[in-house]
Amino acid sequence: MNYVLDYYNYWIVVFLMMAGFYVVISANNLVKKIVGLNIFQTSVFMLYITMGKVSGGTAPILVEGVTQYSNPLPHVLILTAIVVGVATTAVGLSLIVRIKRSYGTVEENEFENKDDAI
Amino acid sequence: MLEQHLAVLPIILPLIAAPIALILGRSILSWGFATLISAWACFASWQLLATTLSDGVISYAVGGWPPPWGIEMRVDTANAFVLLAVSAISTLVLLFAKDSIQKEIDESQHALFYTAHLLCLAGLSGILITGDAFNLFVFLEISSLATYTLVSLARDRQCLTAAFRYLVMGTIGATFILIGVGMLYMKTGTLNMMDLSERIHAYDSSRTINTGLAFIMVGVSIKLALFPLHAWLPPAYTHAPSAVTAFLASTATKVAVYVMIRFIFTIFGAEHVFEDMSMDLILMVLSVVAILKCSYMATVQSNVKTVLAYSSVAQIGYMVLGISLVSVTGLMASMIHIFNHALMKGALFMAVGAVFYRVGSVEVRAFNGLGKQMPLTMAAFALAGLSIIGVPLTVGFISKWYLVTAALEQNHWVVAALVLAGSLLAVVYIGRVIEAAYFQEPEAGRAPVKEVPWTMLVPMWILVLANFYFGIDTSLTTEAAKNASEVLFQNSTEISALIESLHGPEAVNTANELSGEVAQ
Amino acid sequence: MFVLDIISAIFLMVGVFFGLSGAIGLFRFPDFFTRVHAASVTDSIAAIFIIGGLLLQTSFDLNTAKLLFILLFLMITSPTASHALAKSARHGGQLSLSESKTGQKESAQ
Amino acid sequence: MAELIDLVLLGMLAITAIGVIVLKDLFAVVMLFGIYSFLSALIFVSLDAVDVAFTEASVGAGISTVLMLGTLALTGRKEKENQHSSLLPLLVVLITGAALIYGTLDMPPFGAADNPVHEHVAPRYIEESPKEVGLPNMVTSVLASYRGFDTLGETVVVFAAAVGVLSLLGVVRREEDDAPESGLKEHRVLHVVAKLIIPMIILFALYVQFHGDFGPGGGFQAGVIAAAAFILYALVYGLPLAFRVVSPKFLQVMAAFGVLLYASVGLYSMSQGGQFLDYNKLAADPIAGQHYGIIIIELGVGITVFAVMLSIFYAFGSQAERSNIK
Repeated sequence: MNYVLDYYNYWIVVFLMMAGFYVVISANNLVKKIVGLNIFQTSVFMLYITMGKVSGGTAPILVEGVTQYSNPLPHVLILTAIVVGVATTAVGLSLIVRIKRSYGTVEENEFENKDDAI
Repeated sequence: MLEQHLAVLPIILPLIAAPIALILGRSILSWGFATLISAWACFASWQLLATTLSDGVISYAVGGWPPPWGIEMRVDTANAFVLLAVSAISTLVLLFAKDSIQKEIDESQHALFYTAHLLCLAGLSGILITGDAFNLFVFLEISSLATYTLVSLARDRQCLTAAFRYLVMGTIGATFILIGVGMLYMKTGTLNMMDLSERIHAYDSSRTINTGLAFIMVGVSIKLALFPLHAWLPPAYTHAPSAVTAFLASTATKVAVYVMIRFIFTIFGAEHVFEDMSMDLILMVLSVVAILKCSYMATVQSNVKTVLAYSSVAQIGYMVLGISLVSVTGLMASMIHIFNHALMKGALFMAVGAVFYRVGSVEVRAFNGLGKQMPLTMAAFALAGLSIIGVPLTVGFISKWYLVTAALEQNHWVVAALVLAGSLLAVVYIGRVIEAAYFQEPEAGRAPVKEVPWTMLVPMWILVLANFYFGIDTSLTTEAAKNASEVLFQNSTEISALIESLHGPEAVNTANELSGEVAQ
Repeated sequence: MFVLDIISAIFLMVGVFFGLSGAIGLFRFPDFFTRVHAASVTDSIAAIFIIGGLLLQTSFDLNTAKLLFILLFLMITSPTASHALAKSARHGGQLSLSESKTGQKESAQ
Repeated sequence: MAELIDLVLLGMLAITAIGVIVLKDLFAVVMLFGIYSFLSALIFVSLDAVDVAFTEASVGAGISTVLMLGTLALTGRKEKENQHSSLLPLLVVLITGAALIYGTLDMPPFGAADNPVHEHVAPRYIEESPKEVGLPNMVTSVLASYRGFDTLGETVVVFAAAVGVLSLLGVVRREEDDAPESGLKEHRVLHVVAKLIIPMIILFALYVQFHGDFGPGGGFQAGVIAAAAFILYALVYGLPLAFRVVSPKFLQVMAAFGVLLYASVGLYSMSQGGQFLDYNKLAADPIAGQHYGIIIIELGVGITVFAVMLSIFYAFGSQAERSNIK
């Protein structure tokens, strides 16, 4: 039981990551692919934040009388990673808009048929 | 004053120059500015290589915070060597780009092209220099985002789907690396590479560390287009503007190979990766399959850029093969090939770009009769092609020589034979283009074309001549590569014990001899 | 303090009840406009009760002020959003249930 | 109690993720993604990562969702039936998931205070940063000072995204006369309310920008919030009017300026004999130097993020207008 309590958080996060990853590699619609990519990344962020948590700790902002803080380093890393994620999303979505304009579709198999596949 | 900051200069020069290039706005201004900055970065990396060769490792604490609390820039011969290749190619490609992009990118987007190029250069330099695993991820994303932009700048619509596929694969790869780094951090509490490598040894057998290693390896393999994760590369290289392909083909994947080397040898230690996890066998099989399969694919394509793109995947196979041999010679072959392949592919893609500039197509058919009409360009293509094949006096020969030597050292006869078979396939795919250019009549109905302007010929021929210079006078490349692989192996503790357990005592003697030579 | 806690708990419960009923309405009501109605009206009252309940938990410091600001902001934006939504739907040609029924009858005749 | 909240949130996340896999209506998928981001922000709060939660809420649930909706408006909301076999992806996912679960088996237990992450590098941040950097918010200290180079990289990533979006979509400037009649033009109520709350949003953005040293917040969140104020303006009053307030060209210069402002701090510290981004050298007193450095670089981040987010919105918005005309 203790074992489950120690790890349940990681396991659910792994499930979420894989749900996102599945959407990325199985979806045929490009917008859905990008949604999946975001879910995948957001879940990885949860993995990082989970490992920074200290039971009984508080947010890493100095307060009188508090001695136990959660680890600030994963938070910093994930702040950066979130920004990187939104940057990638923006570029991906604008590619989709352009693809729609030049091919008339955003379904992967449809525009593959329109060009000779390499 | 700048001497003490040498280690960050190659990153911050293009990083600061990129926004300025965007503000400058006018095509010619941002071109001149970007080229100057790139040349300066190249000069700085030359100084770095010279310093590391004479004085050893340079460590630079950004922000004045000592590692592992702050972010460390750490330059040794290995990354200085690759950095020199990257920044030199960047400068030459920028020279080449001025005229080349006139035909391939809309005038209004030229400033954006130079900005994205500088961002890409900054990202690649950052990946090479940084000594911090998370910082590496950040720079990886800078270079990737700039790369997606560069690929999508071309006019034909297929570049969009190619860029999108590249974006999805690249992001999956980067996220895998992020997961892997997270697992390492979870077990060790640090992100600094040197600190990681010290602390990982306490946890060698931990499942978390091994999973982290697996995720990092898969992520990096996507980035370096290792077979069978290479599907994004051929379309991206085919449809990107020529100047972009010339730059990416000779730098981006090489940097990813460097990342793989760094993670294996510096962070995890060769002993752990190869002995405990038997990753050498996986890598060796994949790289040999990559060499044969993709060289074969290259022979059946009708678009010359696709031919060269598949050839690039095959060449990456050679680099990974060198790593998988787990010896100083093998690693040295990889390092030399990273440098040499940049020279060959840069020249080849520039020649193809020149053909596109005049003819407007890069199908093999379009090359018919160009040998007479564009003699200098086609001569450059032919000579660089000889180098890809591995003819003596070219750099390609040097790379393959070391690779075959390394394979034979460990009695991998089959591997050595397959490497040579790959060269034969290279004869076929380069030969097809040469044959079209020199022995076919021009297609009826096509107006005769002139040679390209000198701004395109000069960088192309500098690379071609470099192919021969470094093929004849190998002192610089071999010295740097030897030094680099020695430095890398030093980090992998108890390497001789490892080699002994893998290949028997004879191999240890060879390795000792080699490191002895290096010491002299 | 004990009394305040109980009042606060009651407020929170009432707020949650309204929020939940709004959600049910969103699913059960027949046409677009009744759904927007269900969502917006209950949402506003739920926000008032929940933030009111939370206000009683604070010790009347900076957090109280922040909560009041949030309440003010919600009071302005939430009805406006519903209004904009309904108006855009009207603009885009959405008909209410009764209208579409009479429309059908007329076309049938 | 905390575990219970955590578990409920994680359960809701799992349901949302399954919804995203199953549903074919892309509009619903995108809304679910917004909910997913918001729920994960709540998880971050319950795991003490307030700064991260703030960012995730404003970026994931805010900007990303808005951009996805903008894309849907241009590409259509229905996903077509998929004939691909989904067996191979499932296999890949199962293998990856199994590898990850295998990796978790040796992980340090959740929340234990003696995990390696809490013992090695982080203690210095927690114990020394209030003295060395002088800020109560340790996340800001680490972000802006100890790992300031990462943050410079992050700012450049944002800038690179702007370069990418601009090169792909561009911003089409048109005269006001031939602008299409936006449905929102008729909304008297919206106009009044927008005028009322836009100043409030900008004020809040400034608060977040300059209060980041003491509480959650900082340049990134502030930039996104300020951009949201202008996005609201553009939505209610139309793009042409918004272009008159902040022109796209000016935004490009601002985006570049933010990065340069950040980098110039590094160059100045180099000229004072320190390393790149060494804020101790910015003033005679190291703590004061750290303060100056952090305020300036946070400002640089805020300016770049604001300019980039707004330019990206402009780019998507002008595409939507163009397709309306067609």
